Amino acid sequence: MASEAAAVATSNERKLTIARAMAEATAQEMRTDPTVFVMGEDIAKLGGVFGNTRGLLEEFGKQRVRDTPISETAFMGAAVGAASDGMRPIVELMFVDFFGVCFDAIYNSMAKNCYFSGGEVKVPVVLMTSTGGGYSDAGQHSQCLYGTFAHLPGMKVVCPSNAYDAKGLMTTAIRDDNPVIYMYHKGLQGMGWLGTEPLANVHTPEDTYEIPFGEAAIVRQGTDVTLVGCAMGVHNALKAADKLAEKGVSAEVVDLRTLVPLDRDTVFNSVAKTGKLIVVDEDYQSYGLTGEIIASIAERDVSVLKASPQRVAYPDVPIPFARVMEQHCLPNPDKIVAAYEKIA
Amino acid sequence: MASEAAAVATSNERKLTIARAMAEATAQEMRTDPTVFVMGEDIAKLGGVFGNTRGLLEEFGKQRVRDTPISETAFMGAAVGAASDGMRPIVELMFVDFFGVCFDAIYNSMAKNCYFSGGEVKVPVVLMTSTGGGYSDAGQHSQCLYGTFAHLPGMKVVCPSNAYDAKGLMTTAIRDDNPVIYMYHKGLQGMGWLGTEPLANVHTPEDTYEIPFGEAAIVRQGTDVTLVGCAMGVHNALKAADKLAEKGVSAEVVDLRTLVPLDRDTVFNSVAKTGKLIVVDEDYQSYGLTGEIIASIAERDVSVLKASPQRVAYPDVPIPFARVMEQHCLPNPDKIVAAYEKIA
Amino acid sequence: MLPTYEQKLWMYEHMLISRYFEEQIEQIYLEGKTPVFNMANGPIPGEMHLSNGQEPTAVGICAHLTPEDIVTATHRPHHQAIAKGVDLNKMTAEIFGKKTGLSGGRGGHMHIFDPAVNFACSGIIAQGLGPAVGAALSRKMQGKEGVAVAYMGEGAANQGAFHEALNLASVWKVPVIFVIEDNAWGISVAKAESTAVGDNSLRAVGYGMPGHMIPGNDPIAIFDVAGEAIARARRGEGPTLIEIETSRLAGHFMGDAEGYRPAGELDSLKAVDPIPTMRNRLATEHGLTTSEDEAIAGRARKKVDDAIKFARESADPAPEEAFEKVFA
Amino acid sequence: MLPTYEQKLWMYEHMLISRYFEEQIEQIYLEGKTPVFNMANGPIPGEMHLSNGQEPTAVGICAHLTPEDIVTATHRPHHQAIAKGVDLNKMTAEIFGKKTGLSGGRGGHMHIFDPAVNFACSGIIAQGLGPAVGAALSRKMQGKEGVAVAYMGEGAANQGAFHEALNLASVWKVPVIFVIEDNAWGISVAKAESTAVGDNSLRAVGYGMPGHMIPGNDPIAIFDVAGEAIARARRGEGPTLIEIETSRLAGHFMGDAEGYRPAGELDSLKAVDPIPTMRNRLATEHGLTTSEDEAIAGRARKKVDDAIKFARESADPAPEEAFEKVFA
Ligand SMILES: Cc1ncc(C[n+]2csc(CCOP(=O)(O)OP(=O)(O)O)c2C)c(N)n1
Ligand SMILES: Cc1ncc(C[n+]2csc(CCOP(=O)(O)OP(=O)(O)O)c2C)c(N)n1
Ligand SMILES: [Mg+2]
Ligand SMILES: [Mg+2]
Repeated sequence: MASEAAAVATSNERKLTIARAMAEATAQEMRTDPTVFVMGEDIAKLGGVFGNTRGLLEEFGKQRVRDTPISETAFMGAAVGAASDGMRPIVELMFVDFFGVCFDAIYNSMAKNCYFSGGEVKVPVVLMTSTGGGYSDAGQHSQCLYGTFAHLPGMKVVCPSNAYDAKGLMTTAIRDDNPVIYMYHKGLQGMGWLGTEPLANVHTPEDTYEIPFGEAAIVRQGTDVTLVGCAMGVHNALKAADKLAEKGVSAEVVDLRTLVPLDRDTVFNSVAKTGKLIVVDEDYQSYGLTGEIIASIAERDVSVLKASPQRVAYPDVPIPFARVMEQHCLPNPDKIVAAYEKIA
Repeated sequence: MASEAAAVATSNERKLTIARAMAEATAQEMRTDPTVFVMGEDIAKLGGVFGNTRGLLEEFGKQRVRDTPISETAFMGAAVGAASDGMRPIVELMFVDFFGVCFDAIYNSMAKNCYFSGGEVKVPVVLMTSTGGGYSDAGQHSQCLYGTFAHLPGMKVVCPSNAYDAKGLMTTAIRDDNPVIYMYHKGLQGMGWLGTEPLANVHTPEDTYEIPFGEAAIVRQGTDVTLVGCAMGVHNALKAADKLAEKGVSAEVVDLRTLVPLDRDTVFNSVAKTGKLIVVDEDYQSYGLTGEIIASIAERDVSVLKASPQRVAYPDVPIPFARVMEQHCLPNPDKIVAAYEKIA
Repeated sequence: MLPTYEQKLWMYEHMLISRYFEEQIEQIYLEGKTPVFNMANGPIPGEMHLSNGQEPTAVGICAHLTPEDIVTATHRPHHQAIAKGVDLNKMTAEIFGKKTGLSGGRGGHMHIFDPAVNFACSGIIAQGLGPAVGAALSRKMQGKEGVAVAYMGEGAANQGAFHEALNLASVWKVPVIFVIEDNAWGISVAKAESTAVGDNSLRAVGYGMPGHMIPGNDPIAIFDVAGEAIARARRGEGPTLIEIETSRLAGHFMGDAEGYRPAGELDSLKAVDPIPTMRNRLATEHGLTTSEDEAIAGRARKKVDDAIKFARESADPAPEEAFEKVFA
Repeated sequence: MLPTYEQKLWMYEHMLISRYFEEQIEQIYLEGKTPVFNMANGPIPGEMHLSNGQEPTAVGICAHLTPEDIVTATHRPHHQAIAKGVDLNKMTAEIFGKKTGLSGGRGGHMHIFDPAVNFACSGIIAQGLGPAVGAALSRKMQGKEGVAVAYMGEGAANQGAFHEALNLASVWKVPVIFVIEDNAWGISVAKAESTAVGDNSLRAVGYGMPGHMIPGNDPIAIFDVAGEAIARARRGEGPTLIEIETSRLAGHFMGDAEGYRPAGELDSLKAVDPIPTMRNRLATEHGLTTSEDEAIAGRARKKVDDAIKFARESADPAPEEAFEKVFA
């Protein structure tokens, strides 16, 4: 198998889903740090609609694992208040699509209070939220919104592509003294009912470990083109790399892992080597991630770009329900191959 | 004087502020179309905190010019409901910074109901909102958030740089059958207490006229570098062009006028001519407007970029209150000149 | 305001249409999803929220409405749509993601829009409340007939939009009825764990409007209370809040194992299923005969079967139609 | 729970500090802004919301609080901050945008954070309500002393955050007091034009918590009611909603011409200015002498003057400090 992650996945060691990796990291931190607690809709008895809080209620009880009313503004605000008072809340926004009902509490308060207080007030919140489509959940339940969160200052933004990273990034997130938006893709969550990507389920050590923010991973080495993405984009890129390899093209795949901080160096160095760049993103194309990556390279040294950089992103349309239309819009390996062929 | 807008401004004809131009366009449409009405906080008796609804209550009465409670979710939703039922609401979000308390009603409903209904339900709302800083209103009252709105599908996004455009774009916005986010910059509004830019007050015909969306304006011709921006960015660019001219550098200035639809052709053609691109933006730098413009050019044909494109944008920090810090962060003509010198 | 026998029959028939519809959808939804349940598969992909048990809230209210009246509905919209008179063929085709669907397959089950009968719904909790106020305002401003009804679940009554919309409706005195379907659950969270008051109609006091709580999942009691409230709104006397006790006879969405439901709850709810209850009442109080009942049921079934046939036989949209209708 | 004479004197002194402070700020704010009023100019740029007239709401509540208790305040925060014991030097320096300010000049007048006394505020209406619930929850979970007080204006009571936070506080039974400063105006919009009920304390019913309306802008009445509510919260009996009738003796912000105020309103409000009222009461009820009063006033003035001196003499931040403290 081609990618490093995939290589790990084939080993005999313990594989987890991202959902279980998140829950495990959370439980481990809750065991050692009494200030960590979890709240959100359906995260207690149900264990989270996407499974990432399963088992926590049973182990930690309902004081520390709290179902909330459908009141995102109040409980996001409550996370800010509790975090400012010495707690380390992990709070779930069930679908990232719902951010519009509570974004003020997030971007204007959670993200800025550290600054407004000159660093005197720390707001260590982990905001977990599900992203992504592909299973016909339509326009209010399938968005990624990576660009929306990454655009605004004061929040770190994490988007793992596999369970190993998911666990380490979760541990780092919980220990971080800042708000961290932890965006997990439903299609990588290991929940069969969402049609999960098996390559996201990789070896995940039982012991606790951190993955530093701001360090992209080169998940496949290559020389002819750099494919950059996060979360599901990485899997699309890896599959495209396989297809390109069949054509004799050697693609390097960069998994950004965190969008804020963004590891521009790794992407730049890769593009400086390959001369070609394709950015893959399931978020809307315009004014988003793909633009940022391309601009980051071009502004640094446009001469490294030996061909016009390309984007394979979600088109600027609401996400349609019907399978044929949704699949037509989603990034996929073939589109990446086609983008390469355009600039080959 | 250098720019076209500025040239118009020096003529003897009737000059308006953007605030008055907006109010005039609104009044003219209200006279001919009984379905147009205005609502928002302090837009009736006060005439809008930023003056853009002044005189409307007196002429049209309180049925059609409605102060609202501080309930943005409800009245943005109400705009959707009224628009879907045959009205053409103009609704004000006093500061764009407040979008977080009501964004669901905007981006998930106002912007998508046309799509969700297969075009059967039209949602002709004009959402006016003030942007921008420079007068020490700090981190929750000085943002631009152009990228935030332009990133998400289903909304047109307008940001005038002068009164002539402001009036024509407002008329077009009111007549458009789609949601239009009309972002006016406080520093261009012609309200002295905000320290207004005099070059925004230009000749504005009394008769009604439309300015089509998606057509950028070349507000200054040049051959050596293309400066691209919107709203206040245009004025910074024009002033930078003056300074560059003193150094013998001929800068072309493109006023985007609308971010959605975005006139990529005009920008591309200009850069194809000049070979150099600097994008100016008062919104946060990363994952925003500057990235989109640069990527749009690079993906089309990177070879037109004879030097690394540059951005002069707001850094990725919350907007500080203290004047020295805020001014340090804001884009300005000198920063644009410096960016040029870097790639000259 | 008690229903006539005719109105009761109308309610009963629409309850049946709704229930048959959900039963059909339930079956078809599972096609392609066994043995492995994957939402992405089958003729109806995505989430599916069935309304079994909640039919009374739909018919008791909508019996008073004309196509000119406005309904903004929830993520669980089928019963509401059927009672409001949404074109069942096009709605079913929409749920199947077909080109003949209300939006050509763009919206799906949580985004049913039928402007011909002024029906809309949304997948975001409480999102329809502001729009209902706006539509009611529009009628008032245009001097046109029509009231707006905003449906929500009891879980939705804890959203900020609830507060803002009720206040605004009252301040502007517009003709809108807020209807809470209290099925006791918001996904896995019980009402008592999410709501500071047992009875949401108490909250009406905070908005200077009448509030009513209707127990018993009883279409006739709902008809009665709604009739007064809607007449009041039509008279220009402003909004009303109504909470209706109803029951969710299925999981929150299909695939929900409902491990959180107390043992026995579902059985005791099924024992008071509003459909047999209504049937018995029509039989005992009005002498509805078995053959009359069968005729009604047959019509209901046929309507549903026709709609499903229409949907099944309709073509998929072309993939590139995804790019159309973003703007009008 | 009536205040002792000592407590009354504490309240009076803090009302004076607050009023003197605002009077000084008002003057200094105008420096550099005449003849042309431009918010960007002068030693205090940006918006300025003065609290003149609203001192009772600050002292009546905060008289019961210790530094360990939490206050989340509004865009009009000076009186609240002073009563809560925020470091006046650092706060003033913050308002001047100085390096010695609470945040080194990053926040300014609408973003006063003093964790030493658990004080925070915000420029977004009703933004502090959720955080107050969270801080109260934090105390409960940590088993630590402390109640949270969330201030808001009467205009803020129509925000969705109000509804959500009150409901959540009640469901979780956390020690939080919601305090509405009803100054009758939300910028130019009168309460009656924005609010469906005359008395917001009625809304408490919808959250199963006690609600109180306190007329008369009277610090002693506020002290009384707040004392019970805070004691109740400390006993673990949950949240309370209090609405206080108060008065805005200035424009919404500086520069507001207040064309919307009915003629005479301001004069009649000034006639019942709470500060002379309190002074008279202390004199008649407790025999406060003129010289005692002057001593208090002198102390208050000195505190304010010292703070202003401190702020004026402090250095500006370095421009590039703008890039620091985005993250902890
Ligand atoms: C703003 C928002 N938050 C959360 C959700 C996820 N969600 C969908 S349905 C639901 C429960 C709704 O409960 P209720 O309002 O009682 O309606 P019911 O499902 O019982 O009909 C939740 C939390 C959502 N769609 N929108
Ligand atoms: C969410 C939001 N909407 C609007 C505003 C603009 N705004 C600032 S103060 C104010 C009026 C607030 O009125 P009230 O709550 O009564 O407080 P007061 O100013 O009277 O103290 C408004 C509308 C804001 N800051 N935040
Ligand atoms: Mg429910
Ligand atoms: Mg007020």
